[in-house]
Amino acid sequence: MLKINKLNTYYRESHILKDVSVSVDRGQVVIMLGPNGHGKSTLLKSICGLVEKIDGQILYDGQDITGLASDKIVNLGVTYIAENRELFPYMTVMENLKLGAYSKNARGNEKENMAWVASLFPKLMQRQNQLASTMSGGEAKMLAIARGLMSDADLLCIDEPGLGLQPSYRVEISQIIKEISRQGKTVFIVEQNIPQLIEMADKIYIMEEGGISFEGGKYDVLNNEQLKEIFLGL
Amino acid sequence: MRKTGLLAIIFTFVMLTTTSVFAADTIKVGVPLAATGAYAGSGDNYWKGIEMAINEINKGGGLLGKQLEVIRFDSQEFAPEVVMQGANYLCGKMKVASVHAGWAGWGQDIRAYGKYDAPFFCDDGAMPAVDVYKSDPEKYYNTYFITDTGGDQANSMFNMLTALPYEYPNKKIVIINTDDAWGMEVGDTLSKQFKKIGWKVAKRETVPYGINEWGPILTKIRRINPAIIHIEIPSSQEVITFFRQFIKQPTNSILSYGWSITPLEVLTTLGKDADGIVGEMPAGMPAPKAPNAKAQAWVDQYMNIYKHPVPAGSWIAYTSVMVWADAVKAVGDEYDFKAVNKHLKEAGYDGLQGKMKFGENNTLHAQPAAPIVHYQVQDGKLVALFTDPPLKPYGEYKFQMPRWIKK
Amino acid sequence: MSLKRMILTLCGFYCVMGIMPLFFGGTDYIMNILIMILIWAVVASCWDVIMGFAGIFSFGQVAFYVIGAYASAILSVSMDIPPVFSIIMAGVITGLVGVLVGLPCLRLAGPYVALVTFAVHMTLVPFLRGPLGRAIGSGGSQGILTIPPIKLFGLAFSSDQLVPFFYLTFFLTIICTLVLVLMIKSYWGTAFLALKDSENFAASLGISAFKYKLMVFALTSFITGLFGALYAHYVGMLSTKMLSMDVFTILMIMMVIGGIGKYPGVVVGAVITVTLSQLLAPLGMYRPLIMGAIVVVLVLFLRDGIISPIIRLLSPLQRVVVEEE
Amino acid sequence: MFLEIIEVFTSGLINGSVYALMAVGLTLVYGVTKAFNFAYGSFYNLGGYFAWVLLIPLGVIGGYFSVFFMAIPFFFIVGYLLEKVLISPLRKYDDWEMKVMMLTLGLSLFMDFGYQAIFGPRIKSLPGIIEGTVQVGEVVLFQQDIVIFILSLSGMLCFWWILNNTRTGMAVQAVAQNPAGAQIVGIPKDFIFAATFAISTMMVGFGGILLCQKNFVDPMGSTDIMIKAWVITAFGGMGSIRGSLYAAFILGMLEAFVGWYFGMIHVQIATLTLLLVTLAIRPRGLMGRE
Repeated sequence: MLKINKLNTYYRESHILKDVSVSVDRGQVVIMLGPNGHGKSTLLKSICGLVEKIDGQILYDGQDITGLASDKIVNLGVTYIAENRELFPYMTVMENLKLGAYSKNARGNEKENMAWVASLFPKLMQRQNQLASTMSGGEAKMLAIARGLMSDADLLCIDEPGLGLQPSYRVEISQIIKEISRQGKTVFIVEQNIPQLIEMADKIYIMEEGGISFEGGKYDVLNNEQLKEIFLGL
Repeated sequence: MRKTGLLAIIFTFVMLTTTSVFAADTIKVGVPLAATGAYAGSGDNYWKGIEMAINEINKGGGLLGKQLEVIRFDSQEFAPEVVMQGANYLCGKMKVASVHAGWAGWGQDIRAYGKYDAPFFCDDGAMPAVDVYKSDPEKYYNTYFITDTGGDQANSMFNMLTALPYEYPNKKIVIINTDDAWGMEVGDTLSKQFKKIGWKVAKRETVPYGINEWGPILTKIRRINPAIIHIEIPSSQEVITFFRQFIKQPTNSILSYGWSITPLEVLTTLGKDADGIVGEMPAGMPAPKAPNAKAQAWVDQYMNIYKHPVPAGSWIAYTSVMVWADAVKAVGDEYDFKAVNKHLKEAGYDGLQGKMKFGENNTLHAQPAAPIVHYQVQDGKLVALFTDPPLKPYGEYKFQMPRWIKK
Repeated sequence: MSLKRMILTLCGFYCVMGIMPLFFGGTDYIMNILIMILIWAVVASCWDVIMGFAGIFSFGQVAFYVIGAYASAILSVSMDIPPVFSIIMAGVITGLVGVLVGLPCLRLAGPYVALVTFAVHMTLVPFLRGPLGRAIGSGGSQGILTIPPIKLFGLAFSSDQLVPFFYLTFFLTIICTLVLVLMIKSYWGTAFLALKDSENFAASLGISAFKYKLMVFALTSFITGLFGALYAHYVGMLSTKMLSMDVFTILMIMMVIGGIGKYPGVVVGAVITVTLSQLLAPLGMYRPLIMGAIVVVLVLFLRDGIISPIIRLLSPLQRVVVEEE
Repeated sequence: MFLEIIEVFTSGLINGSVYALMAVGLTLVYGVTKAFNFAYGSFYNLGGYFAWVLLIPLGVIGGYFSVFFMAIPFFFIVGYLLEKVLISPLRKYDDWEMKVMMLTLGLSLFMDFGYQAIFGPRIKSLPGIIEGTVQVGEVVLFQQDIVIFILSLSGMLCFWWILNNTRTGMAVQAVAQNPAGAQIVGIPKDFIFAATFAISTMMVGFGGILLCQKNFVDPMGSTDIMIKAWVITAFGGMGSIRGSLYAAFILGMLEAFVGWYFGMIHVQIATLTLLLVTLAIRPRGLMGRE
């Protein structure tokens, strides 16, 4: 479904991603691990057209989407859910969700998606008229995920959903991701604070210094004491 | 990098020095006028008069057998530096034989052109400019003011207003003037004169340029209901919007627009609506009929070329070129500045309206041959009611009661 | 640009400027341009330091210049203070005004700073023309027409004698340029650059944005006021017309041509702009039209002003010159 | 006295509606694209000249109705192209905000003197949309003022409605609040930037047509308009449309009452003092937010 060949990205003078190759199959949950600041977020952003200088090839469903504008990529069914949420602060929860369904392919299914999101996030629905800027960190994160789901995407690129959250929220997030995956969506996720997610993973990558240093199944990681200790803190 | 700067400088100075043209068979005449900015309209009026004079001289075989060549300079909005640049460019670099300006910087111009000797004709019409001249008449001997100062013009306005065949219902006047030298001078003089004869200056307001919403001022005026409202804003927009807003709920007042009646747009925009407003023009041409056939021919020619009535400044700017040409002809050498200036100062000139002469402070004071003309708008045109000095009714034209005054 | 290179460049430039009167001393028109180049080069440099190095969107440069000019004119005309002292006092007054303006500005950002500083510019017109201005001796709308020349060692410096005035300006220009260069290249300058890059980052280094920005405002407005005063005594007359948009835009064009924050590019910008403006003056309304077009094209196509492409263009030439030497 | 106050109040109301019209476009473009358009006043004048060319030399059929009808596509296209050609290439620079200011300043110089070169330096007057007066009690009003008041207010309400109730309007707001977030949900940011610029150009062009027929088309008047609009937007809080509306009416009233009570000469100082005091207390203006 998603195939990345030798991707390089640059920010100002620095070379961030170096010859990164990744592949994600339909319906999979793929997890990317690695130390902070080594380019995991950049990879997700590159996929979604949010990074300007890129070099290499990104294929989505066989179509080359390298360097395509972000709105076109969203339209194809790839959505990024940002680590720092990127909500619209002076809009209500409901308005944020509606804007999540801005892209053309999502508009037709807005009602179904809204119902689905409502079932997944009952708490958000109770607060649908609250301004996004007044929400707590955990709620805002939920809203960011919910808004991402509204885009009717097939591939969700989720960036550190559990970062800085209380354990209870992390559990909730892992359950939600399980549910998303069960719906047939493909999930490419950067996350290392939620051990439960590893259990779901079909494939695991580890990124260090802008390059892929490890690729394998979840048991490869779970059985490797060293990796387990470094990246999962177990 | 060092070389860059050096090359840039060399390049620019080669450009600067080579642009001066050394053509010997023409006489260069400098014309620093506002071609852009807020005063461009008045600059255009002066320019038309000057252009007409130059073309006339050139068609008649030139001056001393040489054609006149005009060198224009845009004095923009008369920033001190620009005024000085103009003088340095025209007199210093282009070596013009005379400079014909209109509004030129209210005193700054006297200093800038006083450094040179070429005759400098300007229409500053304000006391501060004359004061600069008076500070060193020797140095500024080449300066000629082609109209009277604001104070003298205001005295004439006062005389006209009191001579109108009209019984004022009360003795209250409202004066609105701009915050520049001209407006203040006229406002001060008028208020002094009216107070002297026992009138009350019920409101004196100094306003900046650019006002289009007169509601607050008109509200006060309506309460006062003065016998005269005098507006002195030498710009067309403000006086037009004032009239439009005044007329929707008028008071029983004579509207005296002073110099502000003269900008071209006032009448072309308001047309017959403006009937009844009075105003004046210094060194003006009485209308609709000129005082003599020669003058009438000139007016007809002007209207033919420019397709509009003669605005303030055109005639006197035309005359200033003619006065200078006359002096050059008498002296026989356009660069003998001493002699040309002496001739200008001492000999008179036989203009379209008669014999005229520069008087005290090199000023062309109002005189029968260059009178202050007081008009009233009648049927959408300026109609001369009086000429001054001496203040006397002009021709058979009669004052008409403004339509908004209710008996 | 390294300190050495910067100083060498400026040295070269001012050496050439310094010998110009030998060739053009007799031509008032060109001497006037040369003097204006010197004055504008410093005023524009100050603006470059504020905008380019300190990263403050100040639009008050012309206002400071006019404040300096008026201050010195009023002091010397109304209070009979010898111009030599009034010029320095004008600089100090402008510096103080700079601090006063800087204080509220430092809490603001972007177009707000531009607006507040420009508001100072806008209030100056009604202030100087109105009763308050007349009370302190601004001469109202007609301005001040009789500003005395600067008298020093028995010599009078004014627009009547251009060559001596040129060298007086030249002397002050050199001093102020040195001060600016030292500021840019000192710890201060480094601090400005850090501030411009990231205020948070600089704060973490212990650089107080507030203190430094205020110091920039004070120093640059002092120098600007000083040159404004010099200008007042040079032309001998002042009016509020100095605050027209034209002067403002011309100054802005110097920076665009020279490149913002590319000191000493702005000095070359001043040379080109003043000359161009003078050359185009006979064209009337086409002058500002062309100037406007130049700004649009330069901003669009030359990100660092005209300097770097000129260097690139001239580098083969330079090599030839060097080889011949 | 009471009648006088009513009259001054109406004058302030008219001022306010005019200012609101001028300011909303500027604040919108700043709020959404963070680009400050210094050529704003020149587009106001473009509106005036547009109407003049159509009405006087061309004598278009339908008068102001056709003028407005043609102005919509004209100004939209002009604004859109302007953003695409001149503004958006600058976005890649770090100091693009400063560059945009300088470029638009140059553009305004170019446009203002371009008008003078084409149409001459003299002012032009337009025929009134409607002539005549209406008497309400003791107060006499121009029908023209009423038309301006109604059109500008309804135009703005309509615009407000579009902004809050349509998908595109919401997208515009989204870009204003969080450009990165907008990109994530698939809003074409560049298009929204250009479209916003186009809409703002359209609004100021409309303002130019409406106000120039009341006053004049003055080639040099653009700086005053720009400064006025700038002061209002900063006072109200840049980017806040509601803020500019309040600011426009507050300043309109201030102008009318200061002019009436203290004299017109004090208006500008009063306005700027109010602005400076407001910014000292609230650095982002009345309704501005971080």
